[in-house]
This record gives sequence, structure tokens and C-alpha cells, in this order.
Amino acid sequence: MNTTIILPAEMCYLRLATVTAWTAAEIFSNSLNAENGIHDFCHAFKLAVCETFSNSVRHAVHSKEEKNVTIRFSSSNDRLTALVSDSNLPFDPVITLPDIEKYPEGGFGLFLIRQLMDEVVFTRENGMNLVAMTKKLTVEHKQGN
Amino acid sequence: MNTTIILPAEMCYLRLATVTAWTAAEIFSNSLNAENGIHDFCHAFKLAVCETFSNSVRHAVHSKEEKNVTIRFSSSNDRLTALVSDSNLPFDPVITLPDIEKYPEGGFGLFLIRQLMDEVVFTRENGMNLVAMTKKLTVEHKQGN
Amino acid sequence: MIIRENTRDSVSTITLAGTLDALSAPELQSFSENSALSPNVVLDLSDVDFLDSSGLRVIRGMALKKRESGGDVILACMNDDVRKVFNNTQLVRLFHIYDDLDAAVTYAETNKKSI
Amino acid sequence: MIIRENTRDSVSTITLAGTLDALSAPELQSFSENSALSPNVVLDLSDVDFLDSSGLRVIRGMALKKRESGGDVILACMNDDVRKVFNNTQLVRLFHIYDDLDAAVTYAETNKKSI
Ligand SMILES: Nc1ncnc2c1ncn2[C@@H]1O[C@H](COP(=O)(O)OP(=O)(O)O)[C@@H](O)[C@H]1O
Ligand SMILES: Nc1ncnc2c1ncn2[C@@H]1O[C@H](COP(=O)(O)OP(=O)(O)O)[C@@H](O)[C@H]1O
Repeated sequence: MNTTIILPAEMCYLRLATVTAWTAAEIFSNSLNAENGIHDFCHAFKLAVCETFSNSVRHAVHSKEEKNVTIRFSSSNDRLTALVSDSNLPFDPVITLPDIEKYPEGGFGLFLIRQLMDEVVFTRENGMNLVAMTKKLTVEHKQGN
Repeated sequence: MNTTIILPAEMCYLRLATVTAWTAAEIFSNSLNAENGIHDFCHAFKLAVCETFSNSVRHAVHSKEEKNVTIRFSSSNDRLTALVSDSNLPFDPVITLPDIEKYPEGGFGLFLIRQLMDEVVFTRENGMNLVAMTKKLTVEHKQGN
Repeated sequence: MIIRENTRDSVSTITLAGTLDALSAPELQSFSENSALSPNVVLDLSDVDFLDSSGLRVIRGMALKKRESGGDVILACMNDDVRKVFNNTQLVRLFHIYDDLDAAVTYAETNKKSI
Repeated sequence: MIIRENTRDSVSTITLAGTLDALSAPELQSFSENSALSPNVVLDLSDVDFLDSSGLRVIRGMALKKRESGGDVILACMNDDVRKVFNNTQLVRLFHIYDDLDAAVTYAETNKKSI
């Protein structure tokens, strides 16, 4: 798996980001001949990419030039990684569960990503925020394979 | 609409190409507040991208380095363009309907694209084959708009 | 996102269909701000195929707002993907959740002012 | 692509479901090469949601092959998107096409050796 999609930092592209994530995860699952757990694996990637892409859009710094968000899917053995990058200002990723009863409420997005993925790495590189989200697909082969 | 997806020239990525085409066409339709003809418009792009992407894969020249196919969606007013590019050998696009009763059969792919799209332009640029496919979405606005 | 509202046994039932994410969450937000609803509201999620944290945030906001005036938001019929979002964020603890719409409406009807 | 075959009134009926494109067309190709089918075959396309020219090519190849030995491939129940591909390529002229599966089977059964 090695594919890249470049989208403008606008919310109307969210569904393109999420459908790409779902389908990339599905193709990866097929490549491993996975039989079980495919739905949950695809849903996790869809949701994780939905959260990161919408964060990138929400916190985009708008200027005259159009800003992009890039999503790259790559794999290594039974692990799929979605790498989401934007040119927003640096941020400190605080991953604690917000007080669920406090109003108005804090962000559940990063917390959710942490729950869904096996590994989440935030880096700042060349003026870009990178979020690398990796999940292992536990493969149960089809009977007879 | 301005979005790019870069896929390896392998057939297993076909569904990623087609789902991207459908969703890009849908987002474009929404941006125009189109009410009718959206399904046919999206299907035309899905099919046209399916044909071009699979051609790019089928005729890819394999070497040590991985080859990519790039699909770019861009729009101008009520026209959406899918630009598919690959690094295959140059080819002469023959768009005639093959003899439907002759066996074995010739290619219906390019012919189909011509039927589906308003404009199809083949160019060779910097060692790349580019197929630019454009279709106009006839917008009927929602009642009351 | 399709949002429909009707009243059953004097309980406002909001039926959502489609994807409730950062793109569509504002629609639910403005619907809830602009509708006259009963104190207890049932949210029928049976046709919601996908929920993200932005959708969750709006649902949570609706519930917290309702509670300020003694009401509540009762959730009904979420699919496994949607339930996962509630579980993973522990927001599942904040809600009365029913797999059956009638049961949710009955609960909302009988617990009118008791919260 | 899901491919199933059963025999109705001594006519082989192949039921396809899913997407018939360049990725899945080889599956149909090898299925048709490796199955013992009646001279007339009905292809039930009701659950085919998408067809491209590679799928078309396989279907056309099956029909031309069958005709060499006096049989045919009869098409049934295609949706509008699939029909568009047959129309746009004029391959619609090459086939007997039915909206109703029973009618397709009846045609295949009664026209057994008449083609
Ligand atoms: N791509 C990004 N660019 C800039 N800031 C970000 C980005 N992603 C997250 N953040 C910061 O991290 C905070 C927490 O994110 P998140 O948990 O998703 O909650 P929220 O719902 O507030 O976006 C955000 O409020 C924002 O300040
Ligand atoms: N991307 C491409 N790279 C190289 N050759 C191509 C490409 N697209 C089309 N061709 C050439 O054009 C011919 C006609 O294409 P098409 O109508 O799709 O039929 P086919 O089913 O043969 O691919 C192909 O057989 C091939 O020689």
C-alpha cells in the first residue's frame, strides 16, 4: 500500500478523505487475505482520518494561497499507516480525556484517535504538522489457506 | 474542486481510483447545488476513470522502480475535469467502435470514455501520457433557490 | 444528513439519517437551536451510519443544555460503529441508551420531570 | 465479485453480484472457462452495481463462444448504469436482454437449438 491524496484544506472535502481511508484500509486488508475484523479496521481508519483531516481544516491558517492537507497511506507487513500533514501552526497535542460532564466541552478527537490506533506520532517537520497513525491488522486467514 | 490522488500502477488500486472519482464528482455537484442528474454525472466520471486507470495499469512498463498513476480533479464553473497521467510508452488513441461481432474483440474503453464525456484530450508531455476528460454538469437548481 | 422531527406520546423524537461528522454536525446544531422540543428528547440514530467527535460534541451539547432545565436527550438504536465512538470516549456513561425506539420513548415519557 | 451458478429448467443461470470491472472480470472469465454450462446461458445481472469495458469484454466473449456451438448468452435484470454501458458501446444490439429473470430463462429454454 502506497498512495497519496492531496486535498484543499476545506471541510467540503472531508468525505473524500474518509472514503479514501476506508477504501485504502479495505485494499490493504484484501492484500493480506484477511477474513475477519476488516470492518472494524476500516472504520478505525475512516474515523481517525476524519478526525485528523477535520482538525487540519478547522485550524488551517488562511492566506491568499490555497492550503492543502495531504494524506498518505503506507504499509509494512501487517501494519497500515495513515500520515496526515498540514501547514498549520505548530500545536501541542494534548491527549487526555476531557471532563465529559463539563460544558462547553473540550476535544474528543485526538483522544479518540489514540483509542482507535496502535500508534500515533505527532511531529513537526519543514513547517508541517505530521500525524502518523498506525494500526496492525490481526490476520486470520481464510480456511484452507 | 482541486484534488490529486497518486496511486501505484497496480490493478488492486482500481477501486480507490473509482471511489475517488465518484466522490469528487459528488462534491463538485454539491458545490453547484445541483439537484438532478447527479447520479449519471458521478457514474460517468467513475466509469471514465475506471477505464483510464485500468488502461494505465494494463499498459504500464514495469521496471525496478514503482510506477504511479496520478489522477487530478479540477473544475471550472460547471465543468469538471479528470486528468489521468501515467509514464507508459506513447500511444495513438484510436477511438473507433470496434466491430462488435468480431472475435477476439478490440477495446471499447476509449470509445466509452468518448461517449461519456464532453471533451477528451490526449497529450504527451515530459514523458507522460495525459488524458484530460471534461464533462459539464447541467445544473437545475433546487426549487426556491 | 437528514434530520426529521416528530412527536410521539408528547416526546419529541429526532430521527437522523446519514453521516454525522464535522461536515454535517453544524446542521444538527442549528436544528436543535431552532426547534421547540419537549423537555425530554429521543434521538433515533438507527439510520446514522457514521459518527465522529464533532457529531458527538453536538449530541453531548444538546444533552447538557437540556439538563440545565431538567430535561434530557435519550439515545436510541445506534449501530456498532456509532456505539464504538460513545464507548471509546466514555460518553456512554452520560446517556440513557436504548436499542429499541419504543423503549426510549417510554422512558422519556415516564421520566418527564423526574430528572 | 460473487459468482453463483444454478440450473433452472435445464438452463444454466449465472448470478453475478458486485462490481464487474477490470479487477474482477478475470474471475468471471475463468469461471466461464471452467464450468460445464448448458448451450443457452442466462446471466442474471440484478446485483451487479457497476460494469466497465473489461466486464463487457468478458460477457461478449462468453456470448461469441457460445454462438460458435449454437448456444447464446441471455442477459437479465441490468440496472440503468449497466445498461448505459451496453447502450453506449452498441453491444445492446448483440444480446437478447430481459428485465425479468423468468422471461430470460423461458426464452433460453424454448430457443434451445434454434439459434
Ligand atoms: N492539524 C492541527 N493543526 C493545528 N492545531 C491542531 C491540529 N490538530 C489538533 N490541533 C490542536 O489540538 C487541539 C485538540 O484537538 P482535538 O482533540 O481534535 O479537539 P478539537 O475538537 O478541539 O479539535 C485542538 O483544539 C487544536 O488546538
Ligand atoms: N494509458 C495507456 N498507456 C499505453 N497505452 C494505452 C493507454 N491507454 C490506451 N492505450 C492504448 O490504446 C488502446 C485502446 O485502448 P482501449 O480502447 O481502452 O482498449 P483496450 O481494451 O485494448 O485497452 C490500447 O489497446 C492501448 O494500446
